[in-house]
Amino acid sequence: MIKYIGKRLFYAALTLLALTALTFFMMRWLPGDPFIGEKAIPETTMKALNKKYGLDKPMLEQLFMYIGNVLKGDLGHSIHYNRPVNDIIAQAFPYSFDLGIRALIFATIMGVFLGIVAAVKRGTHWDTLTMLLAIIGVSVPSFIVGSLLQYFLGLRVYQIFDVRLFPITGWNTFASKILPSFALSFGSLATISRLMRTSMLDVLGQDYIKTAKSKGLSQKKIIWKHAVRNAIMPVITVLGPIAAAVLTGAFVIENIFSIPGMGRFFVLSIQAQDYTMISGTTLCYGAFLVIANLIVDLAYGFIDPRVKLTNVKE
Amino acid sequence: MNNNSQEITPEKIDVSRFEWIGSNTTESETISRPSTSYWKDAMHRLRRNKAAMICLIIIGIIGILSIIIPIISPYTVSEQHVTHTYAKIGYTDPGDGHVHLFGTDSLGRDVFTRIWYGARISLFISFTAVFVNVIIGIIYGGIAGYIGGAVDNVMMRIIEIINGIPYLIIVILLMMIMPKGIMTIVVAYAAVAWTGMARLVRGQIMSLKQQDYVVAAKVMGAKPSRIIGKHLLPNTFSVVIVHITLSIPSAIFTEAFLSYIGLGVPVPYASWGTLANEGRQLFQMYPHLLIIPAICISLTMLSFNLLGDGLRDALDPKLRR
Amino acid sequence: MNKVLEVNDLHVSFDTYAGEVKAVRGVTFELHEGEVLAIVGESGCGKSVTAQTIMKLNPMPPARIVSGEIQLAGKNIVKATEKEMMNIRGKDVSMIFQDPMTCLNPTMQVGKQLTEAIRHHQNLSKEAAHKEALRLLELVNIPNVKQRAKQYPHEFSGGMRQRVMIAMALSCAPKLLIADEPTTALDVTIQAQIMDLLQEIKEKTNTAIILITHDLGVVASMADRVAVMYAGKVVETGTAEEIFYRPSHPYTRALLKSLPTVEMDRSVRLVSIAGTPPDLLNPPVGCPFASRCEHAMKICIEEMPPQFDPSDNHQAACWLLHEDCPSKKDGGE
Amino acid sequence: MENKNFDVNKLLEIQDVSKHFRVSEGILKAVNHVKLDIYKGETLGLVGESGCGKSTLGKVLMGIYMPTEGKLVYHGKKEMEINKKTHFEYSKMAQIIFQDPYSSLDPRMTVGSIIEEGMIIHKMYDKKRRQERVYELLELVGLNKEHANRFPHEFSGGQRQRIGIARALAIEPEFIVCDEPISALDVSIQSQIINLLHDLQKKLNLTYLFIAHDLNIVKYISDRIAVMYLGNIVELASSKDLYENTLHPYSQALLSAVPIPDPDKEAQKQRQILTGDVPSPINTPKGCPFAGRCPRATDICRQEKPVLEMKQGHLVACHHVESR
Amino acid sequence: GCGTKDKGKEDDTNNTTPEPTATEAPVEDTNVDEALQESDRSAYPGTPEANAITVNIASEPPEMFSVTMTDTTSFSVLRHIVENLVMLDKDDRVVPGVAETWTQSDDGLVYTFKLREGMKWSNGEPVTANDFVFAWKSLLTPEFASDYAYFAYIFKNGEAFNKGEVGAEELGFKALSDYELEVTLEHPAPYFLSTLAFGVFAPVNEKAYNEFGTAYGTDADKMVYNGPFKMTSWEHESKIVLEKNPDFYNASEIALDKITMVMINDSNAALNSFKAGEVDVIGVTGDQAMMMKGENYPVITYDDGSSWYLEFNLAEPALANKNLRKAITYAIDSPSFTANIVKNNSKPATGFTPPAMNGLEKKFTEEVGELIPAFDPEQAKELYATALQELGVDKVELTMISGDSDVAVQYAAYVQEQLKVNLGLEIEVEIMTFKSRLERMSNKDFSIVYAGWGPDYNDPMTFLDMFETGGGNNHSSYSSEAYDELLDKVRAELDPAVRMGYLYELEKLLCEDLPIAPIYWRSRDYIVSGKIAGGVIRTAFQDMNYRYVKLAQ
Ligand SMILES: Nc1ncnc2c1ncn2[C@@H]1O[C@H](COP(=O)(O)OP(=O)(O)OP(=O)(O)O)[C@@H](O)[C@H]1O
Ligand SMILES: Nc1ncnc2c1ncn2[C@@H]1O[C@H](COP(=O)(O)OP(=O)(O)OP(=O)(O)O)[C@@H](O)[C@H]1O
Ligand SMILES: [Mg+2]
Ligand SMILES: [Mg+2]
Repeated sequence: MIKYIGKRLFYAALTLLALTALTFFMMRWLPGDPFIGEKAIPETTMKALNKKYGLDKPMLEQLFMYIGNVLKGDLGHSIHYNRPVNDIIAQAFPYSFDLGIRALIFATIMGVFLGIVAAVKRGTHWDTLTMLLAIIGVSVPSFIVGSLLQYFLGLRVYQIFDVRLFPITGWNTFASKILPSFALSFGSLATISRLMRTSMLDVLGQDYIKTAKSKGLSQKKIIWKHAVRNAIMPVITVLGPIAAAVLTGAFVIENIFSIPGMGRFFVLSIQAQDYTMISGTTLCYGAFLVIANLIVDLAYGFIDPRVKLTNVKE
Repeated sequence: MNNNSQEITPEKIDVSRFEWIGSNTTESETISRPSTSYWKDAMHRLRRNKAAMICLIIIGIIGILSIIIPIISPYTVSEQHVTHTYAKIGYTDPGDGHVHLFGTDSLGRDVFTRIWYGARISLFISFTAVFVNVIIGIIYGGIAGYIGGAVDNVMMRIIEIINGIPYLIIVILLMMIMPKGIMTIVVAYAAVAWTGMARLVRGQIMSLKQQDYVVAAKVMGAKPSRIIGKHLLPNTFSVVIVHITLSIPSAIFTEAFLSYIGLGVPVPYASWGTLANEGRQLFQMYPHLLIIPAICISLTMLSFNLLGDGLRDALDPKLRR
Repeated sequence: MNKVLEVNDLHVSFDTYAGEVKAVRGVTFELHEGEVLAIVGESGCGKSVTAQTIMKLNPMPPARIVSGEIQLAGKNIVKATEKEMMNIRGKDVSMIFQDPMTCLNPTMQVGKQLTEAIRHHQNLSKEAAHKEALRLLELVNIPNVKQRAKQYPHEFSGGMRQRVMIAMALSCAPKLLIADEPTTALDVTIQAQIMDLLQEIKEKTNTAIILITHDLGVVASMADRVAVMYAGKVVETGTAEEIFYRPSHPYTRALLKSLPTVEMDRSVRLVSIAGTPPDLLNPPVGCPFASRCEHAMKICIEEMPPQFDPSDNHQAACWLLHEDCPSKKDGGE
Repeated sequence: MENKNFDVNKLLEIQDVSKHFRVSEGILKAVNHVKLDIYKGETLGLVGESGCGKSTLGKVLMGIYMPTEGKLVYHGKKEMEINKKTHFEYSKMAQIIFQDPYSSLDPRMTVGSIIEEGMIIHKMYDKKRRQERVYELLELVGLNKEHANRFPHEFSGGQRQRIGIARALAIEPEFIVCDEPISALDVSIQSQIINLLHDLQKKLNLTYLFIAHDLNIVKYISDRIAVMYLGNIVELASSKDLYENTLHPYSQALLSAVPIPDPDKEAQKQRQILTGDVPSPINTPKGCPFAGRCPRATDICRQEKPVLEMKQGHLVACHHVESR
Repeated sequence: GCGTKDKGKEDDTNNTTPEPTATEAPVEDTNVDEALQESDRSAYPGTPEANAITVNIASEPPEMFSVTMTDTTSFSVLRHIVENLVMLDKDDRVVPGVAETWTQSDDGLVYTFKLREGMKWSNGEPVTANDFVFAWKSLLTPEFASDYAYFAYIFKNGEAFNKGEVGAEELGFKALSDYELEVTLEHPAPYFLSTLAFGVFAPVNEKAYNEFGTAYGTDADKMVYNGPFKMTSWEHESKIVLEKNPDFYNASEIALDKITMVMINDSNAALNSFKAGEVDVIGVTGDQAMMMKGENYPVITYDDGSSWYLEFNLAEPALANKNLRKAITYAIDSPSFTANIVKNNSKPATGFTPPAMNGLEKKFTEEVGELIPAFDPEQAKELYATALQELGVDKVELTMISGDSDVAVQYAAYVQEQLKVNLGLEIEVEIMTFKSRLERMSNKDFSIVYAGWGPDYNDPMTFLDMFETGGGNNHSSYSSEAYDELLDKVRAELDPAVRMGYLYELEKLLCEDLPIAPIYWRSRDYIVSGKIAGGVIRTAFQDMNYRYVKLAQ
């Protein structure tokens, strides 16, 4: 177990290293540089700027310096925001994390629940309805979902019923967190519910369900005690990729709902070509994803006693 | 006919009916189903899947419309009628008599025309991106799966590392360093999306390698080229095809996302993603500008998804019999 | 002897895309306390469907009881609601499945799976149920029960899992135990262990057992009575002796001859049954075995034979047994 | 009683062959120092519990796995040691029939091309003749020409198994490994295949290694029977000998466990029930592999592994059989 | 000034500079306050909190340290919290700020400012002349790497100091006492005072700066304030809260207790927020403006002072041809563009310098007249034919680069189609990020760029000196001796009328040579909720100024 985690962490480190180098070089290949501005900048200023951010050194040296700093936990200083990237991430990440986790939890719980309902009530209206929702979920881009929610549940509800049910933007009260989390979770919810339905149907057809039934257990008990735990396994395997989707999908939602999360910083730093900021956020995303994947795999081992973590690979 | 009672029917039965005819094995061994090839058979079953067929037809219609749009539309994709911008659905201009089936956009361009040109772009992006990732995926996955062992181990680790990087970030970064354009979107998408295919093909090859019929071929002395070409690849195709139909929507989706963050297709063309995003800004005033591309995206995604599901059923040898 | 079960002209169909699969087409048999009824037949002839219908375990669509009745514990199960079934299952009748690898919940401790059943039917405390579970595990010869109960099914071997299944089936002392090919997936030596165990249990508890198998050897070792099924129908029933020594139906006969026995060697050519069983989507009008039957007559193809009684405790559905049949005498051999 | 019509010429010499697999828990000894000769024209039955290494041994004989230790020598038309280099030549002499008729035929090839494939690989005949051969083979296994253009999924299990046999026969091998060719078939079909295999052997003078766990059938079809336990051959004798004078306690248990389709005999039979389960082939104990379940086991059994040696007329590996 | 970051929404230009002269207000748009009084805005009553407003600033001010500040939004925020020597009123006229009075020498080179006594920083320190000296010196110190250091070149020896040629003691500003500041200019500049209102010249308290170091201005508690408001909270990329500064000398004039500045980037979301009463002031796009007007809701327009044009790279052989440039210029239907696409008060450009710039007495544009026809397809076609003939080709291939905001993409598409329809010239459009576009421009790696320019100060020079030979912002490589000579003359001339004459000449020359094809002069729209009775200032030189906002009762 510990050996396994160690191994995974090693690969995680490798992944992050690759990511660091990749973003580093990509940033350098980009046309433009972070200082270029509206007005031509005098040469002296330019030199001073480059010196200030260490951009006057040879590429490789910069890379090694950067990696060295990253290892020390220092992601550098944002050129655009004039603040340490660490500070920005420390401030923005909790928002993204909060949003992401809410969306993820919501998607998982609702998705699993809908999947179960659809599978158990197979062939009924419930099934049709759930699957319709699922299909809409996977086929409507989140920026559309977000905008529509904002308009209909945010604005129209306020205008028609004169209650401020859901604020349009912001991330402070509980109510304000509902729409963004929902919008962000929608696609994943759909994926999960479809997957859960399939897997649930599969499990319900398994012999051990028949065994449970033959013991005389009630439908409810069979579903909750026997089926769900087994059916949820395939869902868990996709939680890693879904976490990634939620993470990256957050760009859009954060922008539409004006949430000061990393997505907003990331997109803006791309526009501003803020090297350190882009590298820092990318690295942070990468780390998050890698950790999410690790957690998912550990959870998998936890839920399925057959999986010995040492053998997870192949 | 079947009287379950244990009593013997009292009526006498004509002796002639007890004439001996013996076993008729040819009858019981005749094969009831007509001779078809595997693919024909699969297609036959696909044809019986109504949902999948409807989807296929929808995709066909979208495809055809996107091809013949220059012939059927009086407007070009960029033609602007600034006097009637944001026309409603079915708008007919009293002045110049222009008819706009789906209305017009902010520059007075005909949405109907743009939608089908958009279909071209969205479909082109999807198909090429998927095609490229299929090629890379099959080759990479095939090599890893066939050779196995240490090679496979290393190749899978590489995939793992790539998967550890949020893929939209790679796409965005790639999009930033390359010139804007359709090909760039294709390359950016293909650059990361192949890992799924590679894993799938590898898994398939790995399990096919264990199949008795492959072992049988090996026992007969077949060379690797024959085994791969005749047994492994053809048997991977069905899975690959299904995967393709399912990854087309994801390519459309990615493209739409890129459009949202402003990394879309070149002017004056528009993909469905860009159209939807344009429409989103103004949907309170001109809902059709959002609804039409959104329906197109959803319908296509839905179609490909259901077609993929249908194909999965049709091509799955386990469901055959 | 008390009648435990009576199945009367049971018809079960599956609605599939291809059409209606008539899996069971008129099955009739009865079972008494302490009796072992073996159901034999080829794969796909409807053995499992029959068994599962007795417990109403078939998924109800696509499965459908077309007609017939099943009397179990004084009730006609065909009409029983799901709630009533919940009380019957496990208590009056329980079941052991073919594949011990797949019929235990892989994510639940073995002990838990056992206690669950016990607690469901007997109002026991957690500890008491657990104790009872351990006792049952011991009963089926599982060593180290305390530890084993905490393990998951994948940590058990196939034979042990099957024994766990048996323990589970026995947990509420059912009147009827249905064993659906309990040993097909197991090795012969393990099979012998399991058969032995079943025998022992039968003797101890006087439970009636339905033993489904296609292995005539297993039948011979355990069954009191045998029902031979073919293409959804019971073509012959009778006591084990009747069936093995005086088979009346050509299918039964061919089956017995197609198996080599220890004494045989290659100088004795096996009887082989040419052809394959019919497709249950379009079952033949007449005797389903007719097309493969050496003795087939015109009437066999045209009309389904009724049940005849070649002797007491013995019924067979074959026109050869009809008194008007000219070849009746030689047909028997 | 059929006279043993096989000659005493060795066809295949299995010289102390082992096959080990490296798995995550350690080394899995699937086949452990097997010494065995297979004679021309005989049927050698191979029985044993599931997982004891029967298939692995069969696969080693087919060259699908290269043995970890030991070597195989082929004495047929051409003497050779079987290794990677000679594998191709050898593949023309030896073929395999698989247990599962469903997974052993490529679902995307017609029956004709499945049967023809081996001939193409070995560049046998021209195209036209190959076609004829396909038809001949189909008829030989009781199918007809018309079936050549069909696909495997159109056939029933028994028919598929016959296609598998035709495929094996296509390259005119002398030696066929039958890896449980009947266990997946319906009872009423099994005898068709047994009879077919038997007829073919007579007609083509084939040599079979017949793997099965149904002892009745193995007894019926085999000239000699080898009993395997945990990767080791524990007893090897002519089928008559083995039944009449069973020496190894495992063989005894096995034989007694096989149910006989005859209620009276079953009632009389003394069944010897083994306690315990088959141990794992990974990290096996050093003594006799059967010691853990053997009613006769003593200390020596746990200490020392018995060798396969001639005792009371046939080969057996047991400390407790007195050699005569 | 600005290479015109075109982020489409609130901050279309990265308009850095307000720069006013003390002349009378040239507001030709409707008087905002009057319009607000008259209109019925009860449909959207705004935020509920008393004595407070919420405004959308769309994007995060990247930093609040005035010395290195470059971003429009930052300046807009700074305007509320730090008081300069002088400030601008609602008509962009210079009014006293920290300086109570000032005198000017006869040669126009030396200014002496008398500072208000008793003004305090929020850390308790008095506001003194040294705060200005410190800030301005920092602005010119290379280590600070201020983008806007060149603004301070107006001070004597500013440039020399910045380049390290002279010492600090030779700089043209010094504190005569705590409350007396003397400034010497490098050359006479009529617009100097209004420049001083610009954010980069804001004072910085040295003590506070030393306390926070490079982190100065990165958080609400990492800087000090002397303006009418103090920043009490700054949630990055989310919102900034300003609260009334009771110590401000003019506190009684300030009606608001609190201004919340939110950063809603998505225009659609912003409008929804406004309608839902979460925001009181938002900028709106042309289409949104149309919609609000459709609802009979008043939309306020202001001229943001920017000019939008195509810039040609004259180093390209085809574009070196003047007739081709002219043809392109004349072929774009600007009136239709502003009317149908931009949809607000934006005006079709008939020259380069926009109407926000003051001329001698009236607007510069009015004085100089229409120099380019807004749209002349006939002539354009003729010119194009001539151009092709002169070039000896039958078609030219050109690529236009443009920003990636929705609006920029839309406009680029318009231009593309205009050229296709009116000239038969098919050009390719390349969309790219702001920074990439600037990079391509400064590397002269383009043939046409769709760009805009905003004023740094209220004088045509802020536009016209762009095209000086070798000028840093002259991306077109335009080079004309006559033009350069005129520029020198303008710089040396003290007489306003003569000077303006030279400027007319410059504008005319530019419109004849056309290194750029002017398209339109931009106005922007915003809406305010019913809560606000007046006092919102948005002009070409003050993107947002809410300090004088009055609330309805
Ligand atoms: N869910 C189902 N849907 C459709 N047909 C079914 C279903 N379950 C069983 N059948 C059909 O019912 C028939 C009888 O099946 P059953 O499982 O009872 O056979 P069996 O005698 O138990 O065979 P085996 O020995 O292989 O277990 C078969 O033809 C099968 O195809
Ligand atoms: N490729 C392999 N890798 C690792 N272990 C293997 C491999 N093939 C077989 N084994 C192991 O070797 C042992 C012998 O397997 P084998 O298939 O030969 O058994 P068998 O006697 O044929 O059993 P069965 O009767 O179930 O077919 C088993 O424990 C099996 O798990
Ligand atoms: Mg069954
Ligand atoms: Mg095997």
